[in-house]
Amino acid sequence: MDNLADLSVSLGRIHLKNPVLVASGTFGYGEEYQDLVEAAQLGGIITKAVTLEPREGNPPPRLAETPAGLLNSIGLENPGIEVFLKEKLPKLRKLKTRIIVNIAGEKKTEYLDLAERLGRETGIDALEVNISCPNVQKGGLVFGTRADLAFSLVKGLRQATDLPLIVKLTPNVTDVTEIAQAAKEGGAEALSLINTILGMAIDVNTRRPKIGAITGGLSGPAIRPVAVRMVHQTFQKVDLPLIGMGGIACAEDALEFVLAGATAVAVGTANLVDPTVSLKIIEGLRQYLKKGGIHSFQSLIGTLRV
Amino acid sequence: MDNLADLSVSLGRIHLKNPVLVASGTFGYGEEYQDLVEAAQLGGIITKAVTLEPREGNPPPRLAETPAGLLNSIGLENPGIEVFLKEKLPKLRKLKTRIIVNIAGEKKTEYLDLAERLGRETGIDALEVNISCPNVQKGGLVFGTRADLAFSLVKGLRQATDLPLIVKLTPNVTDVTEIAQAAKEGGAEALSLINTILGMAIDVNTRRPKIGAITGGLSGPAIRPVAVRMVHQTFQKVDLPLIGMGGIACAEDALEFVLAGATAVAVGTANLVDPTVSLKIIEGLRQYLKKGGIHSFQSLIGTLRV
Amino acid sequence: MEAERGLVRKRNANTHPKRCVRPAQQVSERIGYMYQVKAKVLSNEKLSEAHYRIKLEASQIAKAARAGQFVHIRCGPGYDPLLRRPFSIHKSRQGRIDVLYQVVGKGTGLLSQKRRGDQLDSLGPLGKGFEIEPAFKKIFIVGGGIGVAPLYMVAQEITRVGQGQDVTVLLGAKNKELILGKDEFERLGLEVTIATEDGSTGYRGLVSNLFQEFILSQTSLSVAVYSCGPVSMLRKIAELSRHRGFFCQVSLEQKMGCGLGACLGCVIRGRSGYLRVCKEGPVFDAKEILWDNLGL
Amino acid sequence: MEAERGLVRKRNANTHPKRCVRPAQQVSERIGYMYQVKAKVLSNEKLSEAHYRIKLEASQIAKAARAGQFVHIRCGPGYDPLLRRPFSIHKSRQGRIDVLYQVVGKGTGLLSQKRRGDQLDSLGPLGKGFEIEPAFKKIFIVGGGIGVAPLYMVAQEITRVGQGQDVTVLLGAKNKELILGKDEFERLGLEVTIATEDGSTGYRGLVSNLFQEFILSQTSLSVAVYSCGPVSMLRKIAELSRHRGFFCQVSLEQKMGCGLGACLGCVIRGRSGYLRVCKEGPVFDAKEILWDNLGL
Ligand SMILES: Cc1cc2nc3c(=O)[nH]c(=O)nc-3n(C[C@H](O)[C@H](O)[C@H](O)COP(=O)(O)OP(=O)(O)OC[C@H]3O[C@@H](n4cnc5c(N)ncnc54)[C@H](O)[C@@H]3O)c2cc1C
Ligand SMILES: Cc1cc2nc3c(=O)[nH]c(=O)nc-3n(C[C@H](O)[C@H](O)[C@H](O)COP(=O)(O)OP(=O)(O)OC[C@H]3O[C@@H](n4cnc5c(N)ncnc54)[C@H](O)[C@@H]3O)c2cc1C
Ligand SMILES: Cc1cc2nc3c(=O)[nH]c(=O)nc-3n(C[C@H](O)[C@H](O)[C@H](O)COP(=O)(O)O)c2cc1C
Ligand SMILES: Cc1cc2nc3c(=O)[nH]c(=O)nc-3n(C[C@H](O)[C@H](O)[C@H](O)COP(=O)(O)O)c2cc1C
Ligand code: FES
Ligand code: FES
Repeated sequence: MDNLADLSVSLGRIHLKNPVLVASGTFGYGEEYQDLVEAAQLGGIITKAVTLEPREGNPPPRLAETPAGLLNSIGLENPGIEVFLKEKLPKLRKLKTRIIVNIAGEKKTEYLDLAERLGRETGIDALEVNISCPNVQKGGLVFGTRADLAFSLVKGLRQATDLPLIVKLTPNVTDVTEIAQAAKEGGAEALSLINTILGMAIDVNTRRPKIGAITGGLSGPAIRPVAVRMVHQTFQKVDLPLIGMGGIACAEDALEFVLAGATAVAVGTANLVDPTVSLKIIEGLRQYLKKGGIHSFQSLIGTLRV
Repeated sequence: MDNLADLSVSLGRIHLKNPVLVASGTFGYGEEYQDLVEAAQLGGIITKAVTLEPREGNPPPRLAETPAGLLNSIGLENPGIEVFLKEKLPKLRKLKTRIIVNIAGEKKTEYLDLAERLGRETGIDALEVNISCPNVQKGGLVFGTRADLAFSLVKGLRQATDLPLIVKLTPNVTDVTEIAQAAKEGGAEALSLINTILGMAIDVNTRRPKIGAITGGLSGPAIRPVAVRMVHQTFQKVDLPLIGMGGIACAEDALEFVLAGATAVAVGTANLVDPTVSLKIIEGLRQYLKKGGIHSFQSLIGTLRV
Repeated sequence: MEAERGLVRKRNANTHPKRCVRPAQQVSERIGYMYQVKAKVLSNEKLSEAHYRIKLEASQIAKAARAGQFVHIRCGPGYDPLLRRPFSIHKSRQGRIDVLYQVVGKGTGLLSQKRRGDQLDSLGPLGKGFEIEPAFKKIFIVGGGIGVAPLYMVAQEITRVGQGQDVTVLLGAKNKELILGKDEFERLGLEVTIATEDGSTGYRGLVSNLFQEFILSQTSLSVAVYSCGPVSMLRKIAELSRHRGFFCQVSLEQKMGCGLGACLGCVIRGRSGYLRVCKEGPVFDAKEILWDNLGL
Repeated sequence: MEAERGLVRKRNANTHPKRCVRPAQQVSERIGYMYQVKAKVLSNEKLSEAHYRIKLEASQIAKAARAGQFVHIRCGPGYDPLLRRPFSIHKSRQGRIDVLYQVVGKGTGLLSQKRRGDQLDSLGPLGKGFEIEPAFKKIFIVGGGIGVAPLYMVAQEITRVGQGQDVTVLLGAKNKELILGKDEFERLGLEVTIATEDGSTGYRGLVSNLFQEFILSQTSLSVAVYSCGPVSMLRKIAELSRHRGFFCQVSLEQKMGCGLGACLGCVIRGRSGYLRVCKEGPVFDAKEILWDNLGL
């Protein structure tokens, strides 16, 4: 790493060598990109969501492109915690980067179960608690849209494991800072925002939804302004480190989030467009610091001039 | 007009010769486009918001482009109701199309006052009640994010005027159908959705927001999937005619809204990109009906196959 | 070149006559009339590292264009970039217009890839141009960088309507290679003085400083200044002009939406309130502008 | 052509060696290895009203490509369209690959505008290709429309590894003008039979019906069928093959995200659950597919 610029940051107890993570669901469990991206160069990997039971996910089509955006409805397809522990985690452990495991469930007990079991493993740096996935029929989303439920879920998780808890918020709410505050009070160590915005697209020839599950989550550059705004709002009201995400596709995009108050960023949809984009963003951040004569990345956080 | 296809629709008491309106704030008071668009060809014009007092609007820059989107923060600049009645309305009256006046305020009394005064005039076909503008410091937005306030505002307006009331909803809420239902119960005759999504963009070189007022409203193709989803949700739960808007830029886009449940559509940001786009959309709808052997546009509404 | 208005008319040919369709002769008489046309690219020439000249076939716009007005061009087919981009009309003659542009981002990047035969959806002429008053005895034309673009038509108009006024053209740029349009002014018989920041040719320094030196010796009170360039430069020119009581017009920029006065997106701060750059401008009387707090 | 991996390495040249950078000879040995390269456009030729052939310089991809694999190409510079577009590798040889494509929307529209010298960010080779088994006595290659694209390499591979099997190539299209690739198969010494829907040449009707007629007289049990085309056609071919006990592989399509198995976006329904078209496919054993409920 270039010694001139210090890109390292701390997200509560989680120390990252650089602030660029890959977002849940867009980087699998780290294997798929290995030909192109050396995981050790990333700040960390946030895994695809893991649930207690295996989930086969939602019916296809699962993707629909929209202007500068992507609708997805994967429906949390994953092999379940058993297989994750047996097959995925051992490989993740070997990657020389932070491993953040994204967990999701339909009931509180499922989340607690997951946290307990993952808490007993080595090689996991934090849990990202997905209380915001819009693609499951029941549960899931509701935690993310009600402060009381978010608080009690996070509080329960705080007791179930010692792992740092990153709570991932949904943008589909009137006031994201309210849920953010509740998550903090429940014991969150950091917040991820944002998950996808609920959206829909229709094929006007067949008159059918373009997504098998009818609605999907909107991600990609289209949603960046919404995500930056939510990071800005949350940074001003809630005293927790933030992971900013939503439409990041280049270093400038990442910097928008950092100036708005994010300590780290996660790159999601852009990985699908350009698998090496995360490495380019790290390099771009380095250049920005160099050009601006800024020695520590950490000093940039929340320095928006209003 | 082509006699083969009947494009006319009814929005409650408001009869439109075709379902394509131009959205508030993107078509001025009808004068600016007159060299290029003959108003008589449109389903109707929704005016720029009118407030009781003149408003000078928000500090520039007021626009920032984002991927497939536009952030704006005009801040309801308008000459106030006096000047509107004296200078704008007489010209609007001469246009052979429906005139829907968009009203906004900070306090309930302002809305009531506006409605009373506009109710006394001829040549106005309906009021669009903007309870959703994210660009005013106080008031405005709050009506659109709380069902109880929305209900009482609309109820008051219902008593203040006989004009058809179209309530324009904000997407910046957890559940848009809740506000929609409240507006219906208050006496709304139709609903417009959606207004802009609150967003933000930052110039990473100056470290300043790209919008003078820090945040702005996101519009344009980027938000279309969110708008279509909200129309779909509202159509399923609330029995009122809907005007769909948000990112419509061609006939297919308009049709997505119609299949999702919109009776009419409004074209906003796309007018700035292509001033004659509304005429092209009307023509495109006509072609779609012709191609599909569909005789009445009205029969398309809400015919999404799920 | 295919006019949108023509298109719209054709679709409705079988119905009653439309108000928005006016016979051609009426159109050309009407001041401030605008057109939306698919302008054919005649050429797109690279002039320097960053500058291009694009020539467009757009007869109605060319005919109606006045010095200082602009065209609003859709640079790409999709929604990214979404909005049109405004460009001053550099020249207009015989059914075509020239635009001088600098590649700074997505839109101008796409524009630079256009080739002969491509079509560009163009809206214009838009905005209020320069007021060319033949009454002034002495005229300064001051351009900085790409700001030279709208000034050629000013010079052209002055030499056409003027009565042999004394016209001084001052052009500034970072360096020699980036000086634009010198020859064109000279072909009008005007003398051009150059300022470069690096001194690679002409005066070493900013063109606003060069202007300051020129007006030192200026005794006439009947002076008009027409200027376009970076805001810092215009501000300096405006201040110097105000001090000396010169009539001074400047062409300003702001992020633009509709380009035709409807969206209220393009305002800057003027003494009398917010002013739309696309409608009250882009050319303003320098005295009208609140330079301290423009909102750019 | 500039490999991304090379780029990434260069940036870190002054640090410890990276695991993701492997020496070239290792790379070429590694099955299933993929590359991200800036492929230079060598030519982009219009073949019919709707079809084009683009030739790309992409040596690593060309070397690693197997019949039925695809490349994932970024067709435009901005975010609209956002995603890459998948295309079968039609040919690969001497450092270059050919893609046959049909213009159907934004991405392919942009692709059709590319010219010699342009660069295309390309990812490949991706996916699981056809299993070419020299053991079969009789081989059918059945392509519908643009579906012919991946089949040329199948034929090439069979003629290379095969022991003089009887190979029948059946190609279908709407009409004579839209028949693609006939000559290429013939140059491999194979006989090609054509079906057109309008009967403008060859058999009048669907290529799946032509296939049905061909297999009527087929007595061998050692038959392999390789097919690509519209789903309705593939389904028919699959059913006929299942009936007759033929080994049948088909190349399927689905909306694609990452193209490399990470996003789980491109699934279709298979008998054993959802299958990723980009990873378990795009070539599937026809028996694995739930044709009734594919999810397209
Ligand atoms: C009335 C008017 C006349 C103009 N005439 C010319 C001309 O003759 N030649 C020329 O080269 N340029 C001219 N400009 C500026 C030109 O419009 C911008 O350079 C262009 O819009 C940038 O587009 P982009 O997509 O390449 O850049 P972007 O990617 O949008 O942005 C790149 C940079 O350009 C700035 N910018 C973007 N849009 C505008 C805008 N509408 N106005 C001002 N700055 C902007 C951004 O802040 C950013 O710093 C004029 C602007 C106006 C308002
Ligand atoms: C493995 C694979 C190999 C392919 N090989 C070829 C090939 O060799 N030649 C060729 O011409 N085409 C091929 N296709 C199809 C090609 O990818 C699509 O035609 C292309 O993505 C359309 O992009 P567009 O932007 O032009 O169209 P869009 O504007 O995105 O859409 C236009 C139409 O194409 C359909 N479409 C869009 N994206 C896809 C997609 N990823 N897969 C399938 N359909 C889509 C849409 O539903 C719509 O009907 C292949 C697809 C796959 C999955
Ligand atoms: C294909 C896909 C799958 C995703 N899966 C998950 C998931 O399993 N868990 C989760 O918390 N977020 C998931 N997300 C959301 C992303 O992690 C991210 O929050 C969101 O996409 C916004 O970032 P982006 O615009 O950079 O993609 C997924 C997003 C995409 C596009
Ligand atoms: C420049 C601009 C000004 C607007 N002004 C108003 C307004 O005065 N009142 C209002 O209700 N909506 C206003 N809107 C919102 C639009 O009417 C519309 O609801 C929104 O932009 C979504 O549609 P679109 O994506 O087609 O633009 C404005 C939008 C824009 C872009
Ligand atoms: S750009 Fe719309 S008013 Fe000037
Ligand atoms: S496209 Fe991402 S898994 Fe296939």
